[in-house]
Amino acid sequence: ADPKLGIVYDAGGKFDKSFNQSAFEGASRFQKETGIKFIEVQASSDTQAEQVLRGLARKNLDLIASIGFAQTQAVQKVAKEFPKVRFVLIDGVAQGANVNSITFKEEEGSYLAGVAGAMASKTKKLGFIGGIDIPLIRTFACGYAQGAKSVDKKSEVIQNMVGTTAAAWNDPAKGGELARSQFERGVDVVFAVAGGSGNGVLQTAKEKGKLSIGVDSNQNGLYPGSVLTSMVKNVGNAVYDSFMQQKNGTWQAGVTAKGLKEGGVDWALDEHNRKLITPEIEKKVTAARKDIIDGKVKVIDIRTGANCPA
Amino acid sequence: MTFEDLHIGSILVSTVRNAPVLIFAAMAGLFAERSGVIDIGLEGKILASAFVSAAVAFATKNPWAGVAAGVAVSVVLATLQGYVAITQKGNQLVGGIAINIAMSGLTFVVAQFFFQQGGRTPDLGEARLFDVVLPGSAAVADIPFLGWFYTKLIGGHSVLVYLAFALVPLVHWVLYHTSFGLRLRACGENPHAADAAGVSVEWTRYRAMIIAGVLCSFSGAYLAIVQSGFFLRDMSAGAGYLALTAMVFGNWRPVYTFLGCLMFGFFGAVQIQLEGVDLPVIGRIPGALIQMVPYVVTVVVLAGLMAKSVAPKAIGVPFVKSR
Amino acid sequence: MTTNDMPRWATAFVLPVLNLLSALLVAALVIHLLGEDPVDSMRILVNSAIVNPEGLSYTLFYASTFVFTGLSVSIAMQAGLFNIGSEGQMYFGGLGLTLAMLALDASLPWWLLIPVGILGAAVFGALWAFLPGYLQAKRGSHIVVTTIMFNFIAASLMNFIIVKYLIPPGEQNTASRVFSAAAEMPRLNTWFPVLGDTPLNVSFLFAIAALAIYGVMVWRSPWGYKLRATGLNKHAAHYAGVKISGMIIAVMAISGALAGLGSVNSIMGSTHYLSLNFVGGAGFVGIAIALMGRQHPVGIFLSSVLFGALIQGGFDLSLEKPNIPTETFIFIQGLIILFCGAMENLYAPVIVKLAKKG
Amino acid sequence: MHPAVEFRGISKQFGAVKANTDVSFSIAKGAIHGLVGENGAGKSTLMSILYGYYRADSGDILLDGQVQSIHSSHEAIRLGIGMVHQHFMLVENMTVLDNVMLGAEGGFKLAGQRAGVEATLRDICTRYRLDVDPLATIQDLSVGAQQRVEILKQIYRSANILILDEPTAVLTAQETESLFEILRLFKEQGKTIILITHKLQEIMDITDTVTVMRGGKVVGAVQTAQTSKEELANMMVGRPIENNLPRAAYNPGKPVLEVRDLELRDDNGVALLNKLNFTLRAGEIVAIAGVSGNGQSELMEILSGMRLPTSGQIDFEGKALPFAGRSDADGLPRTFRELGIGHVPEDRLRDGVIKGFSVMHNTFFGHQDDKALKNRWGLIDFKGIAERCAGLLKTFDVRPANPDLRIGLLSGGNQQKVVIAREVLANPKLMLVGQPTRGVDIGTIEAIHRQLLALRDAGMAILLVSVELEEVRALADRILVMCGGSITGELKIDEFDTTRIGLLMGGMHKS
Ligand SMILES: Nc1ncnc2c1ncn2[C@@H]1O[C@H](COP(=O)(O)OP(=O)(O)OP(=O)(O)O)[C@@H](O)[C@H]1O
Ligand SMILES: Nc1ncnc2c1ncn2[C@@H]1O[C@H](COP(=O)(O)OP(=O)(O)OP(=O)(O)O)[C@@H](O)[C@H]1O
Ligand SMILES: [Mg+2]
Ligand SMILES: [Mg+2]
Repeated sequence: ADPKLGIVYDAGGKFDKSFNQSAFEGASRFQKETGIKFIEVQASSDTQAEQVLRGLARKNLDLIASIGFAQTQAVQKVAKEFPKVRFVLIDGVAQGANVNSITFKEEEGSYLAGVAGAMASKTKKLGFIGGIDIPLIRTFACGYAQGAKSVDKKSEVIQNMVGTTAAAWNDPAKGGELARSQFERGVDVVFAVAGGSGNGVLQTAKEKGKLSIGVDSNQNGLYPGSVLTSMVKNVGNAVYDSFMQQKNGTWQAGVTAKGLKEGGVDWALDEHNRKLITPEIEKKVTAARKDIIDGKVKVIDIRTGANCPA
Repeated sequence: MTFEDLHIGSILVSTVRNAPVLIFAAMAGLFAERSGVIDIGLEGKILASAFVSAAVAFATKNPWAGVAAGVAVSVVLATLQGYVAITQKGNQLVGGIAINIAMSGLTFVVAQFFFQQGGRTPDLGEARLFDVVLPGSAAVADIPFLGWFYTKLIGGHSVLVYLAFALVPLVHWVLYHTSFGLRLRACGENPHAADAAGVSVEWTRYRAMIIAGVLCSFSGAYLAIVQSGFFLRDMSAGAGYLALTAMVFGNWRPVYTFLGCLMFGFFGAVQIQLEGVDLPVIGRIPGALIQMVPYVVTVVVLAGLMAKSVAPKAIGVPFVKSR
Repeated sequence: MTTNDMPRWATAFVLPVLNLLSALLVAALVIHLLGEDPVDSMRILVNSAIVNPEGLSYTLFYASTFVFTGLSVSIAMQAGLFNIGSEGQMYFGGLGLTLAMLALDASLPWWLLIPVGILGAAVFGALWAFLPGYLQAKRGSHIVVTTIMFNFIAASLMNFIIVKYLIPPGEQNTASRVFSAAAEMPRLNTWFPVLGDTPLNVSFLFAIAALAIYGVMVWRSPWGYKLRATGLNKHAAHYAGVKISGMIIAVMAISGALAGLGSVNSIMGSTHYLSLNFVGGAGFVGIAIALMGRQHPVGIFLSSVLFGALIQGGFDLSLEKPNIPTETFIFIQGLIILFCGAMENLYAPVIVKLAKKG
Repeated sequence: MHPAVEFRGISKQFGAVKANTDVSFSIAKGAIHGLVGENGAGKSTLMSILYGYYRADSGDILLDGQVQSIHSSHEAIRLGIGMVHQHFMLVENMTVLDNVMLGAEGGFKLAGQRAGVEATLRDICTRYRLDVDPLATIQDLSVGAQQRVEILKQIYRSANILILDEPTAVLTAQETESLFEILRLFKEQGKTIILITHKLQEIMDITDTVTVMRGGKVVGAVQTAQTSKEELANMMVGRPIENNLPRAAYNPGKPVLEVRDLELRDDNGVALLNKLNFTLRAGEIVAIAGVSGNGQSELMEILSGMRLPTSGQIDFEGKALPFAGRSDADGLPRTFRELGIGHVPEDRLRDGVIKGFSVMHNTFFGHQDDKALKNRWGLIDFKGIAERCAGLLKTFDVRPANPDLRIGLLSGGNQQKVVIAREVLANPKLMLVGQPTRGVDIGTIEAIHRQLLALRDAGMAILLVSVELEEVRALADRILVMCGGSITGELKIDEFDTTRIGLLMGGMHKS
């Protein structure tokens, strides 16, 4: 029989223009290709996450994909209660023989964004705008800075966070304002990792004739000619793959960290930014990409407790 | 650290751009509250008008149609609030909060229904309101200071920004130098006195609410079709409450309220600049703590410098001709 | 036209029911416009929030937190203070609780640990409200403004503290570590298995007790008498010998403590760790509950349950009817507050007429 | 000629209270018509109906022979009716000028008008000898001046029918006299005036005709010239009023209150009280006479603990009152009350009662911490209080004797009875009494006076502040006159001399 599949988004919801949406797209692609349906739910609070997971587990689903680190504890707990149900946790690490935790090496993708940004920048001042100051976002920032410094030691990364509450992911006006202020400080390429607020950043960059870098999904097409590239985080692929594995019986528990090598993250080059990516930039980024995959360059992940070298 | 690092210029420009959301809403609140109706529903009206302006601007590809639709919706909400406060003599705080909560939900639901983008409208693109370039900008652009002053600080903003700043003297004039303003203030201070003088308290308050609706809608329109270029759920992000704060801070007086709005705008801008900068002595302040700056400053200023704020006396009390 | 002209049963029962029905009617219209069947939706909603024991249990779980935040706003309102800061106070209360747990959950037995956690939550909540109270009493800073500011400040501060100090090394989730089992509030399903595997816990009983204590303190104790006098007329309260500034500071501290206690249910009763934004608007819901419940214990309880039911039922409904997003219930909350809280006398004239005829 | 105003069968009911029942009478053009009656007789209600404030349940109002339906004050004003309310209808933080213009503006823009109106006002002030600065802010004005602003408003609007609801309750004799001067001027101009007052002497002095109301009904209508105070009083109350109440011989006991060099300065250092010295003994009533606003209120506030003095010494029963070392008076009134100082505040609505509480809840206001009122759980003993309240309502004849009514719905006189009863019941050693009969009808005045005298006879020390010389004369054993924050003179009751007191009140000569 077809596997029974479920997906649980976190508070951001499936249209967050970020990893939830990406997960949704991955699941939809799976449905389209296989015709197998999936149940989807949004959990607005940690308590609800537990409630939802338990509710789905009781329905004897075969596999439940939990999107977002906020569900870590809930997955861990419910997985223990329902050893027969399989769980995929995106962005967090939960223990359990029936859990596959998938994390991403955001630092690696961000590194490429940093390389591209530093190459494209005339002022050698790069901007980074994050949603909230949390480890995940800092990981992006640090990888980005490492990439930029690898191109030019003197390049500078100016960082701003939008806010401290959930509203920070939905505040495009503030995002735009932050971008403006960075531009006035000489920044000419800005990397936005701020959910909906990032739209304000991209938009302002377009208005001011500066370059921006998108995140999570390929945002190059949002403002063609202004979005330098996007740091794509293939949450959708991860969900798609998990569903596929379940279908094919190849699913395995464990912890998977998906970097450039595993296709978890990457940079985006398409018709929208083709003109912006000069052959030099492309050469440099491709080289960096290869170095990382080959292990010649190690990008520091600050989540391991390391200090950011850049 | 040098003076240049502080980017005073960019802070000032940013202040000018940040303030209108608060100015429109605070002036709206001022009308409502000086007439005696507590307007804690600013947030909901901003949100509703932001959504409607964005949606209509998108649908018609005309930002002004968006602004007009925003005005209409905000006025409807303000009138509803007025109906609760004035005719029903209900609790004004409840009425306002109800509108805030209802709009937070409804804007999402409707946006989702029409656009299927998670409570977001599509990008407005050409339907946004664009910035005004003052005549002669190109000529002076390269002159030091003057160029910046004329093209960036004074010029280069949306029409709504100019409207916001022009509103302050206008509100002051209406409030203090017209018969409507006199009646309005009397209704907020002592509605019984106004009533005894032959002034219709209810009608005066309704008019105040309608004006509040109109002004508040500009705040939402500015947010959606000027600053962001689309609508996003809960995008007002507390601006209504902040505007209310500026108004209390300004002791319910237009010019001081305006200064309060500028202060929030200013410290918001300073906070952006401070992030990641090494300050002398203190060093680098963590980003999360820098976010507190505007709020801490407000508390300190309120506690330290301001005299006790005096609200209009009859505020929040339904007018009942009875002892 | 006043409610004075009406029989008591009308004001206490008929009006609220009519108002609730009106709100639901508007809600039904919206659901209909969204392309779903309102009657069926309502059935699912009621079923999953009230009828089904597990759903009811979740409803009461959410209500437990709301009772505390509702009480927090209510008691301040009795003194004429509009405390918008319950959100931040609950947030900070959660910090107090968590610090106590992180320090002691390995060494203390549950019967000591839980009271210590409760105390930590109350003290930190009180502290966060004390400052605005003090500034209002001594410096005349408007409580509405300062509490709003303190919400923002709490958010920033908590963000800083959690990210910098509380996230265990190597973890992604912006949350503290999970407490030991000793720190778990006993769940009611231990005694009533019918409730199913739900987080409804002893906090619910505490919430009921808090309502009772609140009722007695406010309406039966000399302190409550002075409290209400202060709220109604400060000049007269001063004449009556009330220490106004002391009263303001005290009631704000109590208000903050109550908000802080709200975190006990959410953290010790459910998640067992402190996470970023765990309050999730419960403090603001408290404002709505206090206003709708008219600061009366029974009213607070009923509104809390109503809001809990909307969260639980709405959640289940959105599972079954994908066209009805959960946000619809935020809208319905607003409608209910509008009709039941602000337009409470909408039907009074009609009732009075009918009562006169009949 | 038609009468200026005619009431035909006016009835008005509030809930169960019949405020007006079939009221009919008329007022001739150019007359000054008095309207008297007990508290709650329905006078203000009737006038509120005339002014469009309430709608009558039934009945008609005729102006100049025409039936008019007056459904708002706006309408009333349009018909030439002006009203000076019992409680002033002024916006406190606005200027006199703005208050006068409110509702009678000449156009949307005020800028051009203000100067013109100001000139008009100054002109009116000289013509009517009204001492008001059009640019002064209301809250800075004395009560008398605020009253003049109300009059000014009516003159400015050239009202033809002027209703004055207890305009003299807060005025001094001189102020009353100048008000009457203006009313006479109005009369000469052919205006019609309706005057409500509880002071029958004023009725005799100025009115042409009088209507007496009781329990919402008209019980008499007479020509002033053909009646007397006694007859009016009899009609109002239904029994004769005793003017000279009996009292025991003056036999003062130990000093209860000794005030030495008491000084109070405001934040700007301006002296509000100047080196006050006096003693009050058990079993005597000392009255402080003076135009209001000369420091009496401040003195009472200090003695009751509501305010801290700047310097000086106050001994109560030989011990210093605990002012020392305090930065504010927070909570001090409770200490004073526990020491045995009772206080009937002069502004009962501001200080004395909580309008939103029931009558019963107000009967222990200020005494909520008394041990006797608590049960063994430390909670308020509502059972005991209900009994106590029932007794109190009966003894002090509070009407209606309904303990659950919000006190705000009681008439002023009855509110006052509750306050006095409450303070009396605590049996203090010293009673501070401020303006005990302001706005109170003659029957109730008599009852209150009897009560105070009985307390004195029983050995209580009473400090009375009153602007009514009649009251001072009826109650006091000794009289202190205050002016400008100083005591300008002291008289024994047998030296009572209106002229001399008047001079002292004006600060004319120091004895
Ligand atoms: N111990 C209590 N617990 C819960 N509710 C109470 C309690 N005591 C009184 N109430 C309710 O509180 C409200 C007010 O109480 P109460 O009747 O004692 O005061 P009141 O006389 O109406 O005075 P006020 O108008 O100041 O409230 C009433 O609705 C009553 O039902
Ligand atoms: N709005 C009201 N609601 C309920 N009862 C009222 C209202 N206004 C007046 N009353 C009652 O109607 C009666 C008449 O009141 P009114 O104020 O007319 O008396 P009055 O003759 O002016 O008394 P006073 O001499 O004390 O001013 C009183 O019993 C009063 O309590
Ligand atoms: Mg009266
Ligand atoms: Mg009662």
